[in-house]
Amino acid sequence: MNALTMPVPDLSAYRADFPILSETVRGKALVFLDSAASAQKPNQVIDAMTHAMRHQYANVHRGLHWMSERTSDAYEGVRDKVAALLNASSRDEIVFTGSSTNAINLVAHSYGSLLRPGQAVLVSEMEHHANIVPWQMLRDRSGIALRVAKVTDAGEIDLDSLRAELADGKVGLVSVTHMSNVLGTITPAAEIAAIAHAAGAKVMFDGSQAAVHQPVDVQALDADFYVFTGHKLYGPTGIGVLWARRAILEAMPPFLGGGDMIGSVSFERSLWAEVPHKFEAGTPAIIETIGLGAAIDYVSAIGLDAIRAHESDLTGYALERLQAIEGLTVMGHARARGGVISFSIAGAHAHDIATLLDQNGIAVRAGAHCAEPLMKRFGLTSTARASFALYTTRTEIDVLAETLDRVRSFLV
Amino acid sequence: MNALTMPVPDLSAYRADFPILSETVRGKALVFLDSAASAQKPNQVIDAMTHAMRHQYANVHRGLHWMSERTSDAYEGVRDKVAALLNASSRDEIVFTGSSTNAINLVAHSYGSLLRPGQAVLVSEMEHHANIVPWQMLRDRSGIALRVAKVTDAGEIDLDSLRAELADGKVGLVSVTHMSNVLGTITPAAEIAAIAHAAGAKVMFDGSQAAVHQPVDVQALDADFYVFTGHKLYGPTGIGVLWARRAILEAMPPFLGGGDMIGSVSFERSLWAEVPHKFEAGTPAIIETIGLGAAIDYVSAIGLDAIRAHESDLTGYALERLQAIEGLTVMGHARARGGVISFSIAGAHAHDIATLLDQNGIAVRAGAHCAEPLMKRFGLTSTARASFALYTTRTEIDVLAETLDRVRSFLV
Amino acid sequence: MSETAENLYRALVVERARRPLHAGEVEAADGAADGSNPLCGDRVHVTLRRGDDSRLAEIRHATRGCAICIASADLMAESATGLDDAGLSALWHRFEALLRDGEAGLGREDGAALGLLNAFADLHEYRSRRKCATLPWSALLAAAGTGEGS
Amino acid sequence: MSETAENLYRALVVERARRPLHAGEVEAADGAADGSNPLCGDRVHVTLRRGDDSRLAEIRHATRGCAICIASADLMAESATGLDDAGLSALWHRFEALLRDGEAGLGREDGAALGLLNAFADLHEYRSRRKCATLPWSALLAAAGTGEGS
Ligand SMILES: Cc1ncc(COP(=O)(O)O)c(C=O)c1O
Ligand SMILES: Cc1ncc(COP(=O)(O)O)c(C=O)c1O
Repeated sequence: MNALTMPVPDLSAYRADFPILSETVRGKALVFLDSAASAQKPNQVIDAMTHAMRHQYANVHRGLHWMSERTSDAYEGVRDKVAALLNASSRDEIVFTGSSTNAINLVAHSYGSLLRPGQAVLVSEMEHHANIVPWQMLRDRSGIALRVAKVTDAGEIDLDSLRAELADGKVGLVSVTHMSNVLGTITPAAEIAAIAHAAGAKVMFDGSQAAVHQPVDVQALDADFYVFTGHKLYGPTGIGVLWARRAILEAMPPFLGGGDMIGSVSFERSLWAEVPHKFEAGTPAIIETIGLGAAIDYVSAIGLDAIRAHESDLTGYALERLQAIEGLTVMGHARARGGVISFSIAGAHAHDIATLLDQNGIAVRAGAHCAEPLMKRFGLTSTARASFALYTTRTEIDVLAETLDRVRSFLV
Repeated sequence: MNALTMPVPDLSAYRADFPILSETVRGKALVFLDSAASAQKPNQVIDAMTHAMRHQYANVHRGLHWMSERTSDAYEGVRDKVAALLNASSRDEIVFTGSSTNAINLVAHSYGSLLRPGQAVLVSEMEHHANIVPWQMLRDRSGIALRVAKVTDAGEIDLDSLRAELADGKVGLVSVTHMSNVLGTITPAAEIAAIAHAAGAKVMFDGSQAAVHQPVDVQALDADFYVFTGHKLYGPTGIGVLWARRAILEAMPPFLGGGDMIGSVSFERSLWAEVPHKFEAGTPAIIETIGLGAAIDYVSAIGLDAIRAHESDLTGYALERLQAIEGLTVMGHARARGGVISFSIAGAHAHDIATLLDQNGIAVRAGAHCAEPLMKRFGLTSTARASFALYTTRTEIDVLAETLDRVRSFLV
Repeated sequence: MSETAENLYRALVVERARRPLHAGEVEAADGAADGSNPLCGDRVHVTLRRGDDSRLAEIRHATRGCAICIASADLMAESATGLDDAGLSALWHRFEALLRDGEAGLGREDGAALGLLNAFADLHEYRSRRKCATLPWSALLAAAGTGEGS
Repeated sequence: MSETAENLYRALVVERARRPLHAGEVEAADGAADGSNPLCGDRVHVTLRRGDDSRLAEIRHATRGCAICIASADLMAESATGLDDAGLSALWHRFEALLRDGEAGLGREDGAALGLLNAFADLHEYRSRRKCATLPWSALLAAAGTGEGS
């Protein structure tokens, strides 16, 4: 655990904002430890979406009428909120997409089309499939190479391996996670950016997990691209974000074609709109963007520093409790880590663990976590994964540990 | 107007389901005549989304736990609803996308990659930019040709022109709208499909407008692809649908890469999931898909036949009332038309008309309606457009006509 | 329309839209430029002549557009005539502020300086129409070569 | 675990998962096939020998998987031994129905025919785990060459 200067804040009062947390599952109180897959939504987000649909809704941008103007204001206002969240230097650097996956695919298609055969994209062994498959598809389409930086036994990106892959200067883009969805590892993004830039490469961070658990400052990281996804940040599904430096966005060709992304259209030729609109084709996810804005307001009011301190405390406690269970092994032991813990129990299959926990109302994930290459790296086919959010409590971790202990003696 | 065998149904009771319709704008009761841009949402849709977020939510497909299984059931259940709505022969032919625009881009990238230089895609002059720009981008990327079927003065697709463009057998895909968002024209889709197939081309219909206003049966039309967008069908933003024949989907390569669309991943090679999942990368728009399901239930309960009869009656009445206004010209006079009317008033600019209507609480659209080539075909730069929905009333059309009359004498 | 239209479409605006006083083209112009809005197809062609003191001696506009656009072009031509480049720039900034914030955002001095242009005081409530009023200005600023305008 | 685990992980399932009775490989097999689930990495290898009457005389499985998967493979091997192809097919359809609808969906005759396989009666409530139980069956049906299975 990082030494944190902040005292551990008490976030328990915020639990009441999440109606789903009062549900029971199979007759037991829900203990939701699958927030890394998707977080639950506070009333503030639900209400913002509902308010839009009940009181102030129309399609955006092209309408001259009151409802359309007001909805456009609400929609565009979220661009400012996202810019502030990431400390982007301009709101025009924020592109709304459907998800992290869509954002990474946008970059792979658009920025990827600017890379030349002979150049390479470098990822790490700990990437989510969303940050692997788009690059494989680019490789197969356009003849660039896909390189992979190794992960150490501790579950950290091996920076020597990263440097070695960059040494010949052929890597055009380094695309790595800012926090592993399997190991919880928080990667040294600023250091990676410096290494990439020194080798002439641009750098993209997959912040799908990181942006949820800690403050992110794209300028301090000296990143070139940063993506995250709304539904993990307590927002709705169907909305994600790509941030990139303005000059890069301006140099990139558009990805999808349609309404809103054009200046003018004739059959011979169309002119593109300015960034960021050039990348937002068709009717955007208006209601979901408004929901994301409410989610950003919500976490900002609590403070991402406080959320990090809370989750860091929980993670330390959970590691302690889980590692006391006989036969239980935690996957990875990175120095910097967030609230995600993958584990195995000798003699028990992850699926059986998950189902038996579920029978006790405890939701964890089991499987390869959309990160097969990482699992293979650690010689595993599946693990169980518990992940924490701002609403997770020590009591829930106690319930997890006690139940796991019973599960173990039942199965093994 | 088509002679309709159905008596005009009274849908006025359904207005109460749409809370936004009780809003006032600039001190006047809202008269919302911009539903072709995006429809308002009934309580049933709002409640379905809210219910999911409050009571039953987790990420789908990969979770073994109760919340995830139940959410997957709800999500996948909507695939059945969409299949029934379109009379698809299998639920596996339904692909969820972010919007019509995303669906058309998916086809342009994926099916487009199967077309060979020398082949062509044929659209019509009355397409929305969403059904033009993706094909231009494909043309510029891959060397296929883009051809355009003419539109008659009445505002119908010129079938002789369509046949002529198909004559050399080089057209691989005909992609045309099933209902114009500017003229209201309903195109003879079954006839167009027969013509396209006779020339060896596949056929795609942009049902963004049509699916909202009438029953659609993709098998009866003998279509190969059909797309629509949730937010125009009284559903949320951020969700659209691509239907295509299973054999075609199976032959198509995936478009976006990431989680959920793969069978297995290694750095060397990934295996794709079965259709339709092959085309659904990343966390889908879960909450929005559930909302779309509620919207489909809603319109199905009213009946799309009844909605068509209601809107047909309204459109006839509106044409009568508007054409009685001095100097007013309606754009196009197709025999088969739905509830969309574009018009100009001699001596008054469409933007001034829209703003003056807005001052009276009436929302209409003004501009080129994302269909610049069509506007150019008719020698116009912009029109005002009033569009109707199941909740539109004759009284609202009276208010429109009376206010337009005053606007005209004020401006001209 | 009366009460409600009053605020945005003031009599002066409607009047100038119907019968602009400064339409046309300056012969042997010292500067000319076009402005166009591809979204609505509106176009403004501005020509100008400078006096011996290099002040704007005559400004004409040929405008195809909405009432706001034509009236803005016409009142712009009238208000900017006689100004030097610094004066033009100052007037533009005041006008921009008026469109952004309405009268509330301006000092008394600004209000006085805007003169006839105050006819657009309510446009700030109609954000999507602002461009209609600024289009002629971007053409004028280009024609005058000040390097400003949107 | 007691009460709550009872339903899904019955004693018989846990017992067989811990100590399968039909694990291993048939020597000089008449049929063999693999089943694998790439999502969780589970694998089953089934081998079988037929008697002179062509009935299934011996079935063995080598399974790497969860408790449900191992126990399903083991109870499958036990239940299918002695059946001809028609009997195997009938048993598979009954088992499939049990996993889909639970006991409520079955007639009394089906229940009797399923025998030990009734241990999986509660799996229908855990849709995402059904594949764990059917994986060995798809391997057996392939090994028997019936052209069925998922
Ligand atoms: C005919 C037509 N096609 C396509 C679209 C694009 O729909 P979306 O913006 O939801 O992608 C629209 C609506 O904007 C439309 O009217
Ligand atoms: C690290 C990481 N990257 C990318 C993703 C993909 O996010 P989404 O499914 O919202 O596109 C996820 C989550 O699934 C993730 O954890």
